[in-house]
Amino acid sequence: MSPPRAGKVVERADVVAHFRDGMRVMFGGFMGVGTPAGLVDALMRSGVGQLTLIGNDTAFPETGVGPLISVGQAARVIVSHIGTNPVTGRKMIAGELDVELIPQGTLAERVRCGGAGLGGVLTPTGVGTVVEAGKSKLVLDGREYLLELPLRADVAILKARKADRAGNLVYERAARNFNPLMAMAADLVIVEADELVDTGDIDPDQVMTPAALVDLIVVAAKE
Amino acid sequence: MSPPRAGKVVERADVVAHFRDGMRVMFGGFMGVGTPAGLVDALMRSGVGQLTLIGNDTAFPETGVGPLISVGQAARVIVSHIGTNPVTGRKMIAGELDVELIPQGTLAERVRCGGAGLGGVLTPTGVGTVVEAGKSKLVLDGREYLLELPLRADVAILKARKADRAGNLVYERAARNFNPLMAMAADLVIVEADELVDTGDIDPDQVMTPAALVDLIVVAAKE
Amino acid sequence: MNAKERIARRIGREFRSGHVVNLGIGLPTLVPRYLPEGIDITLQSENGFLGLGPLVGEPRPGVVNAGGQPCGLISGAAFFDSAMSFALIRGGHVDITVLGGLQVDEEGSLANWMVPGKMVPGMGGAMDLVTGARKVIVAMEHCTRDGEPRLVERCSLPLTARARVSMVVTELAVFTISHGEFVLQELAPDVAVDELRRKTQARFLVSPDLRAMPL
Amino acid sequence: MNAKERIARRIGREFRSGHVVNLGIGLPTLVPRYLPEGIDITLQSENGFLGLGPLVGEPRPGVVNAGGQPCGLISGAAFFDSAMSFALIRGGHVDITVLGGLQVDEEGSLANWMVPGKMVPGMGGAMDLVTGARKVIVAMEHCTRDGEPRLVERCSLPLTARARVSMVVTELAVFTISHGEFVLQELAPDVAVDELRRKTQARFLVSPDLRAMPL
Repeated sequence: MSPPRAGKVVERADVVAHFRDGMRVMFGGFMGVGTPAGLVDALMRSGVGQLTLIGNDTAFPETGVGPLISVGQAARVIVSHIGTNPVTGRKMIAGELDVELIPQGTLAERVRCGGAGLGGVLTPTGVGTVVEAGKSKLVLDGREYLLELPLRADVAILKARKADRAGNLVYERAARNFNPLMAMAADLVIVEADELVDTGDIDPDQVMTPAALVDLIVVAAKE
Repeated sequence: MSPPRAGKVVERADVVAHFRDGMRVMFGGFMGVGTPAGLVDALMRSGVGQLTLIGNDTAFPETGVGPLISVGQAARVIVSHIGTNPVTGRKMIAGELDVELIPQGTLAERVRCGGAGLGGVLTPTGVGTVVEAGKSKLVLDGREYLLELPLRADVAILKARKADRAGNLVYERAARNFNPLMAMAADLVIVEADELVDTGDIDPDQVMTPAALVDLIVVAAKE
Repeated sequence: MNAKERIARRIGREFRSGHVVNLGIGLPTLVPRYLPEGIDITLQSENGFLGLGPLVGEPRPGVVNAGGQPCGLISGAAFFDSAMSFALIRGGHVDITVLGGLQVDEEGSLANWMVPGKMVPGMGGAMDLVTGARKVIVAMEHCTRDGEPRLVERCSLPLTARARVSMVVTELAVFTISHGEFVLQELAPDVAVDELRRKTQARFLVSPDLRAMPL
Repeated sequence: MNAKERIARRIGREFRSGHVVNLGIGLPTLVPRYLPEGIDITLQSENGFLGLGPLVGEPRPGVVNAGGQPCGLISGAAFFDSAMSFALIRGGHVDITVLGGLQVDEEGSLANWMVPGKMVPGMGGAMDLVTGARKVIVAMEHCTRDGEPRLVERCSLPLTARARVSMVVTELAVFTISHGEFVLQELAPDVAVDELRRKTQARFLVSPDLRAMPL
């Protein structure tokens, strides 16, 4: 259930009240492209800590979710890649940040399972590698698979090109990436949209995330 | 790998050469909406028999894949529903047609697994029902799930609103349904499009099935 | 007011604005006609969209409900494929589903998709809906045409899903189900509890807050 | 012609028109520069699209490659989400992937994502690519900067995927791998087999059809 439509569009300052210490936060984006900079900023202003960040990568120290890691608000990241952000690596080695690495396709499927009510998925990715550790392995038709389990979060912060007032979303080019999957997999879904349009202005065939999944909409600050 | 782009657009008569007795055929559509009538017709003209039809439902005797069942070309159907086509029921009772019923969401996931290189998926749907028969059951976090396995086909016949010459597809309204999933899960993918446009005429954000998945394109006959 | 209208009207009172609702074929499709004033819900259609509305004007290509019939769209509707449609259903994104029933039992199990030897239409999306929707309401007449009770101790017909029904609304009464027991919450004004017990094979508790079913 | 160009040029000959190809970062991204005349491939980018092309003119919003750098699009490109991107990769819809390597062993296993204690960037999409692409080509210089062989009997570094590499192209030679054995298929004109054996820790067979590696 989402709040009534009229109430979804809020000021950026209003979302801060939804953040808590220790939350699991899913963030859209790939190297920061498709990550909502304004909502990352809101998380920083909120001052909450001990966050678990779930997304593709930790981008760069100054982009994507990088700043949250730089200032020490994250206790844990669940990502496929940290190589572009040396701060993540340094904090990991210093024992200040727990890093769980997941193959990118497996991360996508685990988030999808979390949003789709599935108990898990069997993937061949990671068989025979360190990714196997602690996981069930099944053999089907002579091929080995790992059982990968669902991932969910308390809140998802997403970036859209366009939102209508009801919450229907359109993403732009490669900024789509994990955003539509995470819209399904979090208890509270907050979107930062570059443009807000009236409900009905987006063709129903072109909606990439339906309004029913979106709880709060913030319009991005003009650059 | 797809044939070179220039070669994808063919006449309806040309697809007949690809049909064989005993093929597994996936068909898009829901009660016939989103089923390519011209490609069903081509299958009928080909005269091939002993087909396994995989799709949502057997529609009505005169629509969707109904005609293929009426004339006896199908030996088996794997669907979620046969209630709207009394011919399916009669042939099933007479022992002329093997019917495998699958919950609709499970059918969608099984086709998706087949196209996505996944070994299977765990779903709570069907637990405690006849759907359990012959399936592995896993308990995770105290909840029971059935392990559902991938489905693939030799050929998929799809219906699109629009195709470009490279094979990028756009579906219309609820005629989308299983079509994009099946485009991933068959060795040969044949599309019937209402309209053919030049490559580049569809905005890359609005493509619903990318060209690389499509082998052959037939333009639908005008009504 | 006939039995079906009575049931549909009562179920309409369960909805809140913002609810995402999937309605089964038959009786459940009557519910939107009886929504209380000011309640704004979104209907999901398992053939792949949110924002189902009544047909207005001419049918449009591909705009059909899950029964294959032409329908309309509300402003802000959105289409998607079948995997997404059932991800929404199974993933708990549908707040309420209302379905017809053949039998409901004390455990909250529902049978509504087949009668062996008679009716084998296939489960379609029903098993996913009953398994995945946050709240499952069964809308059915209290007894069969032959007077057989439909609220039973244990379903004799093949199940659609086990232990997922949370509410049953008939023309005589409203029951909730929790911890393996039917609890009578509301009784129609023209019905006595004794009569209800005769027409109900299942055992049921009477809520200490028993109310009159609003008609 | 330097080592990298030699490798990229040779790999370009593996492509046929219509192939869907994913190129890893580094050396593999050079391959499209050396495609033979008339060969028309489609590049997949794991951040969510098909139809990657060189940047022409100004960068456009969201049009970036998997390294986060601005890029271009070919006519007929298509964008999708990350689940679809990896469904394509894992599902066998990518005909060829070309990746850099740290080590490849006789079983066809590849190590290219981490060096314990030194480099732990994360596997990103590499494990899915090596597991799912129909043909896996490893493009690497034959030895490390310190002269250590990279074709080894058994990888000592953590694996990216087991037994999935089908071809290795270095500046010295082209090997295929089948049934747990490297087979030398082509040798650069300036290299003798003896020299190659000294620089290769793995055992390898010499194909009866051994050819000169085209430069």
